[in-house]
Amino acid sequence: MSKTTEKTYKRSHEPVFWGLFGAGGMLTAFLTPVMILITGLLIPLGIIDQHYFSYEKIHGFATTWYGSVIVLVLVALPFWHTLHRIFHALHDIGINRGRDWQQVICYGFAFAVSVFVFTLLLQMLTAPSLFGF
Amino acid sequence: MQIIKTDVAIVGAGGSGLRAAIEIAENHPDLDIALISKVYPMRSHTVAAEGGAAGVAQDHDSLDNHFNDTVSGGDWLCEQDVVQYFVENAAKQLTQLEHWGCPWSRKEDGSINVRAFGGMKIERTWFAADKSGFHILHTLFQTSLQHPKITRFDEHFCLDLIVENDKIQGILILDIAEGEAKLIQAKSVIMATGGAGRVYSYNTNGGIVTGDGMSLAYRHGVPLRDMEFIQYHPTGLPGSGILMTEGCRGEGGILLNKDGYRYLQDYGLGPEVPVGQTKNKYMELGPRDKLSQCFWQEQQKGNVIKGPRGDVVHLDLRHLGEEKINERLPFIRELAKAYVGVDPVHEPIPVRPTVHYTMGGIETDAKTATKLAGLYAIGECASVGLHGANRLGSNSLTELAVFGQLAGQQAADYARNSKHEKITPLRKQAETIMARTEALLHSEGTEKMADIRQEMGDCMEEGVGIYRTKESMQQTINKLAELKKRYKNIQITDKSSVFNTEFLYAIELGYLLDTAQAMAHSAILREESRGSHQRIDGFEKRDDNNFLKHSLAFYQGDKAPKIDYSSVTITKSQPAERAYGAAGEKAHAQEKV
Amino acid sequence: MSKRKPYIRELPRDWWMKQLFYTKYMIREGSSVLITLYSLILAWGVFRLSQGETAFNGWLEALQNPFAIILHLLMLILALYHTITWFSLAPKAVDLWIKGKKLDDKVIVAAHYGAFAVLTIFCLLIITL
Amino acid sequence: MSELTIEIDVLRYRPEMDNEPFTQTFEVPYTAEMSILEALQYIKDHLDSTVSFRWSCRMAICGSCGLMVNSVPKLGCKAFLRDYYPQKISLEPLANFPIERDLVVVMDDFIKKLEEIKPYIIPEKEKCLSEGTYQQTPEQMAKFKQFSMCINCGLCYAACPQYALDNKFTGPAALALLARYNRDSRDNGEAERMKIVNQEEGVWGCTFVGYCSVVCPKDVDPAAAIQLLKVESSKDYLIGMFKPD
Repeated sequence: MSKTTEKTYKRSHEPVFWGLFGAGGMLTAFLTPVMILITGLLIPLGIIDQHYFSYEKIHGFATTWYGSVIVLVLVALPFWHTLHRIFHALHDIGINRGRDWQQVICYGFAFAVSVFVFTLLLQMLTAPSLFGF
Repeated sequence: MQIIKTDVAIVGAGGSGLRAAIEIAENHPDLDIALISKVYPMRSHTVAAEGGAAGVAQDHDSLDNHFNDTVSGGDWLCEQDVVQYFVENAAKQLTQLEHWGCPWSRKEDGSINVRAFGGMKIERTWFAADKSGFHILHTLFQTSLQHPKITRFDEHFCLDLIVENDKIQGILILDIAEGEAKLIQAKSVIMATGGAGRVYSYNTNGGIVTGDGMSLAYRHGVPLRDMEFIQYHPTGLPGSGILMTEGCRGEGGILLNKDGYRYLQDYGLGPEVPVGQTKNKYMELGPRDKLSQCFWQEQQKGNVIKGPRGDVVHLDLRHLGEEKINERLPFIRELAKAYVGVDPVHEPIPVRPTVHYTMGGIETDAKTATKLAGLYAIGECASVGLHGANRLGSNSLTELAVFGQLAGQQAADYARNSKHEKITPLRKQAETIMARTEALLHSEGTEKMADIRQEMGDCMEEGVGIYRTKESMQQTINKLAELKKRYKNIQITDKSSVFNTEFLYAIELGYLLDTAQAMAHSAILREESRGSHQRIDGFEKRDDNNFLKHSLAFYQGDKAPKIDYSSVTITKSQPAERAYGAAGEKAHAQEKV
Repeated sequence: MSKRKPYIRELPRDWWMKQLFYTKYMIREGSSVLITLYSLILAWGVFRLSQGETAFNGWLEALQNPFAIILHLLMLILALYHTITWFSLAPKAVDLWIKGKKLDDKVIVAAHYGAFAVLTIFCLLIITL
Repeated sequence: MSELTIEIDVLRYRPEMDNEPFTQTFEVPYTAEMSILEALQYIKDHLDSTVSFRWSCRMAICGSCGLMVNSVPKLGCKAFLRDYYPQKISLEPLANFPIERDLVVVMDDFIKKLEEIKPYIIPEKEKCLSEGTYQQTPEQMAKFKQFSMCINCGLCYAACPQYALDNKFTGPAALALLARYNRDSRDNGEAERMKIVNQEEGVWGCTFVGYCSVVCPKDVDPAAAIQLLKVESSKDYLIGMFKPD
């Protein structure tokens, strides 16, 4: 057989983003509804008493090593899901200009928020007493 | 006019055309292949075959069994050397398809499974559920894609053959989308254009099955052989004619008349086999011609069911159960639900015989070569001599593979040993053909194409149907002559170039009329009953003294075709009584004594 | 000269409004906007948490604003919509075969809902411990 | 002949006469069992012989007669007037393809996509015919069978907004066919085909709208095929990171 025109194929880096998208989507599907329910409705409306969500309790939790990881995942991971969708939806609704920049902004945003939350948690974890004073 | 030089041109990209193309591409990489089809290859009518393909696969079966079933099934009108070659290569070619990816249904251990089919002594039908043709065609099409030497001309319509110096030199094709002609100069040409079932009103065939290749070869002096043998499939849906595969009966389905009685036992196919069991060559597993004739008999007796779309009997699958129907006959269930609103799991399917297959076709020798040097023919458009007077179910899919492969070889050899000749006379011919074609397009006739088509289909049903009389056939012949005359005054409204389907239908109608004429004229002169050709006007018996021979129809332009005869090659099976059921067993026992 | 002149139909920008299936798809994708907003609110909460008790309580108080309540209700609905669509599509990415048969889609979907219910109740319980 | 009739709008486009498509309305006799295809044949035979459309088998297996019925991709032979009567029916050529003429679309790109994904068995080593068939258990066959049922009708491409937005996308049917061969126990060509899958215009052009699987007349699930290939492509990506070739 002639081997004249073997095409060159260019691998996409999408698996990285798709993996994070999938993980975030899974988390969002399972936990975001109950999280919204708790933080956005039950506690503000007083159906669950606010002392269950007091500063001491949450701060105490967030300053354990496992608590900080959980908070990081719960808060940051959904961004990788939602920004991925937003990035693709922009294409769907016909905003095609500067797809590269769109990509940088979308995933950059998710990245920035992740770093932001990570830094806060690390700060709290390593210097818990600082805020006590 | 665009001129394309190739080595082998193949007209038709169904099962046999694709098989031939792959054969050449694999074994003769130096040859260029042009594969021409008026549709995309996967639309070819091979796609609609359901039941399966025959090839000896079990230890207790034998090539002799397959041979004998085929020859007796064909009422001894088969070329026996051809049948021998066929049965010897059947399993091999089906294995080849398997290697290429065909998803044949399997046994638990992963080996090929086979099912029972009508007229078969031992089960040997390889099947891919009930979409065998679909899987074969798609496997072949996809396999062909790895061969860069195969140049496809999809949606190119064959207008004519180019014959010069008594040999074929190419073909003239019409690019349907462009509306422009292309001259394909080829050293050899393979016709693989399929059957002509559309000459009848009720048929299982797709709209494209219009006998194009048959007519083209016929018009160039190549005889059409055994054209009187038209197979009615006993189980088509009323109205549409959509096929309910023989596999239904192979799996244990039964046929019932209006009283719920299994009438086949009254016609030499009994004794009755208990429901839920099958016995090869008994009852519902009798051959197609017999079963279709039984329907007609029952109709005469008033035992059929009157339905909104005509008389029917019932094909009952209910006892097979939902699981088996879903596994083995899912497509049948889908079709019955969609087209007659019947779920075979819960209700019997209304069926009637419908035209299914043209046993005859372009006469070829045992190696697929026609009388015209360089022209080969395979598949349903050809008469290689395999089917005789009645085709055994599931032999045709195997035929595509076996003879597709052979024709590929033969046409390649021929092409290697010949040269392209001067183009000038070919181009001149092409121009003449184009002028003629243009004239048809721009004719200002008044005859409605749909009327001619309808009247042709009806008169063929009427005169050259399941049972025939001289009188009815003569009427058909007269009608066809009239229609051919009217065809010359046909009305074509659409004069445009791009995808002008009205124009194509008009050309196809011309092909159909010629084919129909060959059928009717071959039929009226066969004064006997054999296989699918059954007469009820004093010629009810088979007459081996006078008619153990092939009919050959020669084209005579506007005049009636000339019918001639040729002998039948008999090697090891002398004509005997063709019997099924208990009678068949008895006859067979006597033979052995 | 070819007489062909293939006509290319432009996809209208609002293609997703013209067919219910596509609209639902867009709502699914659009749900991520509000979920992003919710995640930002949470991130803001972490920020306020890191700033001390007063800040954190301020954040909690802000959530009691009727506007915030309505917003969260809306977010909850869309989050649930995401959950439903996510679960209904989940089987397509699952390739589990048991005894030669593909695991039934319904089983996979049901398992997802089961886990969802368990997790939700678990979260509600754990928060009130 | 039935007294009842139904109105059918057909989108017409004759490239030699028209600059853009227009709608022509026909009144066709109505019976419950009549398919859209039969209605079109009635129109061609009796009302306007210049209407062009593709068809052949009439039994939903050849894949010729795909078209938009009230904006939904359907096979003309498997859609019935009874499901719309007495409302007017609108027929248009398959969406997302260029219109060649009337209800006929240009399929070139679709065919090219099928050709490009290497849809044939690439064996580990050539198997001799004398060795007989491969062993393949029903279980092994079940892994790919579903994806081998595609009739290439193109309905899924007409249903795919991602293909509409960017027709470089390989698309549902071709990717399902690719999955069919990758999942076949007789095949050893996965590595070659994964290169196609891994591209931006491979599986990553899909955002899982899922309509392709809804409109498929043969219950192939191209959306699932693509999802599974995304998983495979991600695995391939990970392996590629550690083992670049």
